[in-house]
Amino acid sequence: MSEDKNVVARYTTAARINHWITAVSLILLALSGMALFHPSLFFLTNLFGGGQATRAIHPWIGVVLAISFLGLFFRFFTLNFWKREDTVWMKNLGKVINNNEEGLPELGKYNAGQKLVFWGQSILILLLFGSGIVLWDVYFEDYTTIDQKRLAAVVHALCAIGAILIWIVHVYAAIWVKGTLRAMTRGSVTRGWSWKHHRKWFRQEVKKS
Amino acid sequence: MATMQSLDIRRRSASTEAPPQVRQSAIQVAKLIDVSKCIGCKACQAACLEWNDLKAPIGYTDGTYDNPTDLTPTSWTVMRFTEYERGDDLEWLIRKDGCMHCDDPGCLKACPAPGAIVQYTNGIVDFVSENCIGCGYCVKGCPFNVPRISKVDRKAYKCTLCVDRVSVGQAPACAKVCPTQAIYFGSKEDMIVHAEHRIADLKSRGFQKSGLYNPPGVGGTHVMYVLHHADQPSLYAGLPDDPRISPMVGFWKGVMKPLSLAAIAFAGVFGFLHYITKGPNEVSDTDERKADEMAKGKGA
Amino acid sequence: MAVTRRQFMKVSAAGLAASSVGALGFTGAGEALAAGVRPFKLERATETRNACPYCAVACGVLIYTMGDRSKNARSEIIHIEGDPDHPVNRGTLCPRGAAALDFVRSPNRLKYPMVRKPGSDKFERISWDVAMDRVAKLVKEDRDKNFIAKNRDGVTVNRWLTTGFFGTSSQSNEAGYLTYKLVRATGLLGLEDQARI
Amino acid sequence: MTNSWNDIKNTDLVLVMGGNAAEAHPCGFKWVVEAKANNGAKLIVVDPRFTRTAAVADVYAPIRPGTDIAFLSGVMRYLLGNNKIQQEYTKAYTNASYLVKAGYKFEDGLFSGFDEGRKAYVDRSGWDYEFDEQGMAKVDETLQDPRCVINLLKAHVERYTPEMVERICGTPKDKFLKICEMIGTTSTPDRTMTSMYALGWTQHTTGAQNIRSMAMIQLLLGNMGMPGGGVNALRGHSNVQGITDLALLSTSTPGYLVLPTEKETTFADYMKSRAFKPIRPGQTSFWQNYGKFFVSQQKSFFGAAATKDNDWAYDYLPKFDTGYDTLKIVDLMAAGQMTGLFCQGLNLMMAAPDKTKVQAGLSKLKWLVVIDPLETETARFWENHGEYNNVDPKAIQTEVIVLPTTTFAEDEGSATNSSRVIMWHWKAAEGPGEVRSDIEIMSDLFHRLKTAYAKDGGAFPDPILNLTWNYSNPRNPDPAEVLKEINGYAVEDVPDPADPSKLLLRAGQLLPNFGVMRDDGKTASGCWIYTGVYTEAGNMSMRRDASDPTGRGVFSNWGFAWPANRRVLYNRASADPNGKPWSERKKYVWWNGSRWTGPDVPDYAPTVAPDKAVGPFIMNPEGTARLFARTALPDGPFPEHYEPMDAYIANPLHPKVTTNPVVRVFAADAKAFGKPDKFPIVATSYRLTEHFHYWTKNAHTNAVLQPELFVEMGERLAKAKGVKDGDWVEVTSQRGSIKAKACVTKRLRPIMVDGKPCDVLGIPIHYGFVGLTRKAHPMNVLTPPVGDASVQTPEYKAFLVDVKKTTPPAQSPAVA
Repeated sequence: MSEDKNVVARYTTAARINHWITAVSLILLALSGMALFHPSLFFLTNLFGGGQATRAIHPWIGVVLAISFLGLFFRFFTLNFWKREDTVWMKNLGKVINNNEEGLPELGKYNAGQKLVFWGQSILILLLFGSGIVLWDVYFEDYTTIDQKRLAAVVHALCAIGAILIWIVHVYAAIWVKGTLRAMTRGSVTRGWSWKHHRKWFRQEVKKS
Repeated sequence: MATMQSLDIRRRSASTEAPPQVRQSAIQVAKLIDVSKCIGCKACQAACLEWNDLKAPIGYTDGTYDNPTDLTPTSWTVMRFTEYERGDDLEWLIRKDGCMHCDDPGCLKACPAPGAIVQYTNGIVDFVSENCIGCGYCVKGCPFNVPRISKVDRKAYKCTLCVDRVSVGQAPACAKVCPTQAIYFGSKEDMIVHAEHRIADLKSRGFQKSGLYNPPGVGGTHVMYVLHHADQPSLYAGLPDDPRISPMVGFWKGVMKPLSLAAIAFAGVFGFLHYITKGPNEVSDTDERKADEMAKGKGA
Repeated sequence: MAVTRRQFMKVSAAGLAASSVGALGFTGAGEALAAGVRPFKLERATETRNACPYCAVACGVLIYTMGDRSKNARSEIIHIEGDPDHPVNRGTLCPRGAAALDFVRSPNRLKYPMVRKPGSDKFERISWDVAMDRVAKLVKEDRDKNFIAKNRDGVTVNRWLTTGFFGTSSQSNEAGYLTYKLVRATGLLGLEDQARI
Repeated sequence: MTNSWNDIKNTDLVLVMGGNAAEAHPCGFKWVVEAKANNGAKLIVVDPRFTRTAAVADVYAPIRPGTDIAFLSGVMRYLLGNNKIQQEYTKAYTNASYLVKAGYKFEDGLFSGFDEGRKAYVDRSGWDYEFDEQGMAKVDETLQDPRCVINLLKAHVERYTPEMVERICGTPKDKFLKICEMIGTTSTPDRTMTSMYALGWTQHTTGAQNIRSMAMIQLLLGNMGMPGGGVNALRGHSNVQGITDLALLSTSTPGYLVLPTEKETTFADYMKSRAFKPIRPGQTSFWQNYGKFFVSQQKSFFGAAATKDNDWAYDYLPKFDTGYDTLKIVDLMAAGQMTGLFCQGLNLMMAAPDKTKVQAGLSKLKWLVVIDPLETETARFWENHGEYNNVDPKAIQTEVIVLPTTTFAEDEGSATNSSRVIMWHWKAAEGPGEVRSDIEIMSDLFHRLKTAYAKDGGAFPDPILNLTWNYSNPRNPDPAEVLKEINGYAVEDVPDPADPSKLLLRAGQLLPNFGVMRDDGKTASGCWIYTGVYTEAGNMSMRRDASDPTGRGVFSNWGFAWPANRRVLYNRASADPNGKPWSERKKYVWWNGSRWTGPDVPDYAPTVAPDKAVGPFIMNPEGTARLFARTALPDGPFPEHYEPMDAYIANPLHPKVTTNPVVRVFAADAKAFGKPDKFPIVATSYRLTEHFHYWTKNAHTNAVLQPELFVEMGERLAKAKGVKDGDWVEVTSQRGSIKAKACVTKRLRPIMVDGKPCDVLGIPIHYGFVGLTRKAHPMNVLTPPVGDASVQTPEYKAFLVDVKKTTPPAQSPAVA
């Protein structure tokens, strides 16, 4: 528990740094990737020093993301195992969206949506990394056939769009659910936030202190 | 209208603006490669290297006549030799490989860099190196496995159909040099007529299946072959029987692009609408109180 | 996160209205729809008619040189291609002729007279004067020593057999004629070229 | 070439045998492709390898290297036996009807007159016609006499049945007969065949006879002098024709005149053996003008020093005892009998057979002068290049002087192509560094020698002191002035023979044609066949009028073709004895009632009417062409098949005389030949289209296109030896061994020879230890030091080897 009696510690400093590295990488990847994905977004390459530079930097950011995300994965994967209450929660997703969390089961550190974001991103980043390697001609051109590269390109693009959509959900949720953002900016959340959204977790935290 | 413009552009890679369409080239150009006349002398290769100031590295022999053994960023055309036993007789099928200048170029379709690949109104597909970002998407887009990315400058290279020569009224270097007129250059219309004569001659010499290779799957090409065995293009060192832009590339560079942006936009708009209609999910004072109670009660 | 979100809005906007992109200041002067074709490199080069140096088809070639033959511009050969007027090759060339530029500009061109002394393991650069003096001296020495004025039967034969001369089939008729005249005048009989090897 | 490159488009059938035109002469080969595309012509390729020419052929047949005469004799047998000859042509224009002396016979592989001890036909008196009292050859117009040439020929080729051809050559009988049939179709007057050959025929111990065989076939078919016909030597170097014309050959002088032998002690003796009296009534025997050409040449060389009183400086010329050809020079070198050697643009280390012997010879010289634009193996023969040239420089006492020269692009002058067309080229730029032209180098050497001889005297200085060199700039003569001298000029005023009161030529005037030449010293000309190339009308070699009014491929105003601007030789034979074209389709030169006309310059006196019955082969004293060669060649008046010196089998026709009996073998080389028990594979050498001899290995692009030595072998042989594409193999002959990468191909199939399969191995010649290509063993390590019995062209095309898989060569120090 935090020094401040009114807040609950949610993320350690290391976890937050890890998250933000991941976040920044993902955003840069999305920007550079989208720049090369759709012509109308090609102008975004200017953020990276031009087309050649964007093409060169993008995979390296991908490497950073992969390593960084791996850190997050090992940090959090045990907390993201699917529980019975997650299924219930999912069934009541409509209520959640309508800002009505009454009658939902108590949740641990993560709700089902967050877990889906976690596992979704885990799988997509794995696929993105794998397909990205296939497309990274500078080093790996000779290891795959052109047809494999074509498949990789489709997989990469589809996964990237998927990851971006999940990311939008993730970001929107952070904006929509007030009090969430501070978990990643300051490491702590208010007791009220914890009680409201992750009561089981809050209960455990309270017990620990 | 740009002053620097030496040839009018029909298509331009990764561009949201359409090029001017009013001026049309007087002719569609084409190079006709008559495999039945080709002696595999590689004069076209030499002329290509010389004209384009390419210094390909000196390699080693691998025990075949193919040298360099494949297209490279510094070898834009290569001869591919195939020993084909047709009954008791041997045929040495020699095909000049290089860019086919598709009417519907897969490279251009795949290219993400605006203006890195252009198709002129005369049909030539050219790579504009300044705009090339070296992503290698053209390699994936090409149904003929032609473009190559340079390890030196990470830019894509391939036959330009000597657009610099054609734009001043000269034939491509390979066509001009060919000692046996196995390469013939002119309007696509004339080349097709010429090919018909060649095919008639080949049929008279017992090649009943001879024909013109101008594959419709890529909208026809501006480099065409006369083949003695037009029913089996793949005999000629794997010339695709029915080339078309890979469906994967078609999907990736086709419907996927707008759909993806739409999905992203939809997600954004949905979020925005959700926010303004449903409002934020806030922690109420009641929640805070209950939380405090729970904290005090140590999880009671 | 707010920043990111704004960025995201931009992304969406761009996707929906690409034409406003320029206004955002990311692109330069708009999309240059004229791709600059590589300039035709022979535009102002000097053209010289010549013949391919290799086989005896003797294809006509056009040699293009940098420089307009003015006093202070040294001509450099930049390109060689077939002469379209030549009745035999009509502008075509073979892979050797098409690469004749690489023969002219070969890194293995000899540029200076050189001598390798007996037993030495290297060439040394010498001047033309030294080289030609030495050659003339060696020729005269051997000719004076071994010239056969009369054979064993006393018949005048005026021949010289201890030096040989392999001439080249790649020199001009004029050079070949002068070579012949000089070599034969010395009485040398061992004169050959590539014609029958 | 008797015809021209452009003329090939007129043909109906192309036989490429003894050559590989598509690879060696792609731009000339285009006219074959044109004939195929526009004239419906067919292309036959007969070659040990399925070449790039074969890739576009209608019919390909394999042949064992070195058996061409058997094949061609079989063709002759077919033509004669199936009456596929142009009867009227053969009768009127060849010596078919001439009676041969009773002394001529052919038995057990030997013609009459063979001397076993001297390995020569010492008594060749039987190899001639029967003559009447007037010295005229006897003929039998009915062709019935068994002693007439055509019947002797029939008897001679009777042994070459299709079965025998298959047994010797390995060419399947059905393929052979199909080719015979195709060739036979050109015996009609409206169809012609052209023969294109090159080193595949010359580089044999039976080289000249290979070509004779084809000439005989073309005469039987009536294809000589016809558009789209002829026997066409595809020559190798850009100016090898010109340099041959100008006689950079041991016993020749320019214009196919011959140096005197030591037996011809006086000018009168010399001229006596060159009388060239007609041996049929009314014939031209053009060589009767020999004296005019010779005297004019001596005037050209020695100017005022050549006078009637000194027999036109006859003694200034060396008199030869024997020929000093390349093989002979190398043999003398290796025997330590030579002091010095010039290699002017000729890479002897690569170009002469038996590299080991050349290497030893060069090492025994006191000095070697290399004049070349490029680095060569010859200039660096003393340098150690690991196993490629394993020598100790310290042990080699040869002084080597290298003189760098200009290339084609850096000088101007004329050159003569294979079609005998003399064409001018202009200088584009200066050469690199301090390079000088051959003209400048030879002039410099001349002046130094002349000065030294004038000052110090020395052995017989007269020819050097009196050699004409009166050019405006004697240190670096203008090529145009030299070409004028070659063309010839009037030394003094020449009166008109028809009207002595008139002048035909003023002193100094350039000669318009060789017809005006004199044997009284009033005219000078360096090379009579070139006369007309530079007349008062200007430099004809510079002409660039590309018009071809008849569409026959006759570009009369492009350059100048010797002789007399004639594009197709013997073209009078394109018309029948009455002067009418044999056929409208092949109309070329004909009698229009008052003179000979047509697109080309008639090879004939222009106003001699057909009824004068002057034969079309005006250079011969018979006026006809020779199916029977008389004594022109040292190895027989008819061609006969002999095995190569590395004999794969005993000659099936006459096992006791397996190889050419009159081949010259030097004493030092007695053990130089291999036998099939030790070397069971037949090898042949050849050129690749990507390279030109030993030059282009120094040109980057060509090095890219074919970077490294390889040997080609069939799949059967490769399997037997456990070799795959790209494996290293060692090829060994009696002379030595080389390493190379293997190229395993379907294009070299084993052929059935004498009932057993024969594997053929192909080795390209281009690679050495100097150049931008990968370092390689020069392949002439393997080839035998023996030449054609007639002209001593080395036998590069057929020799025996063995091959085995091996390890890559050790890396050698990088030099040059």
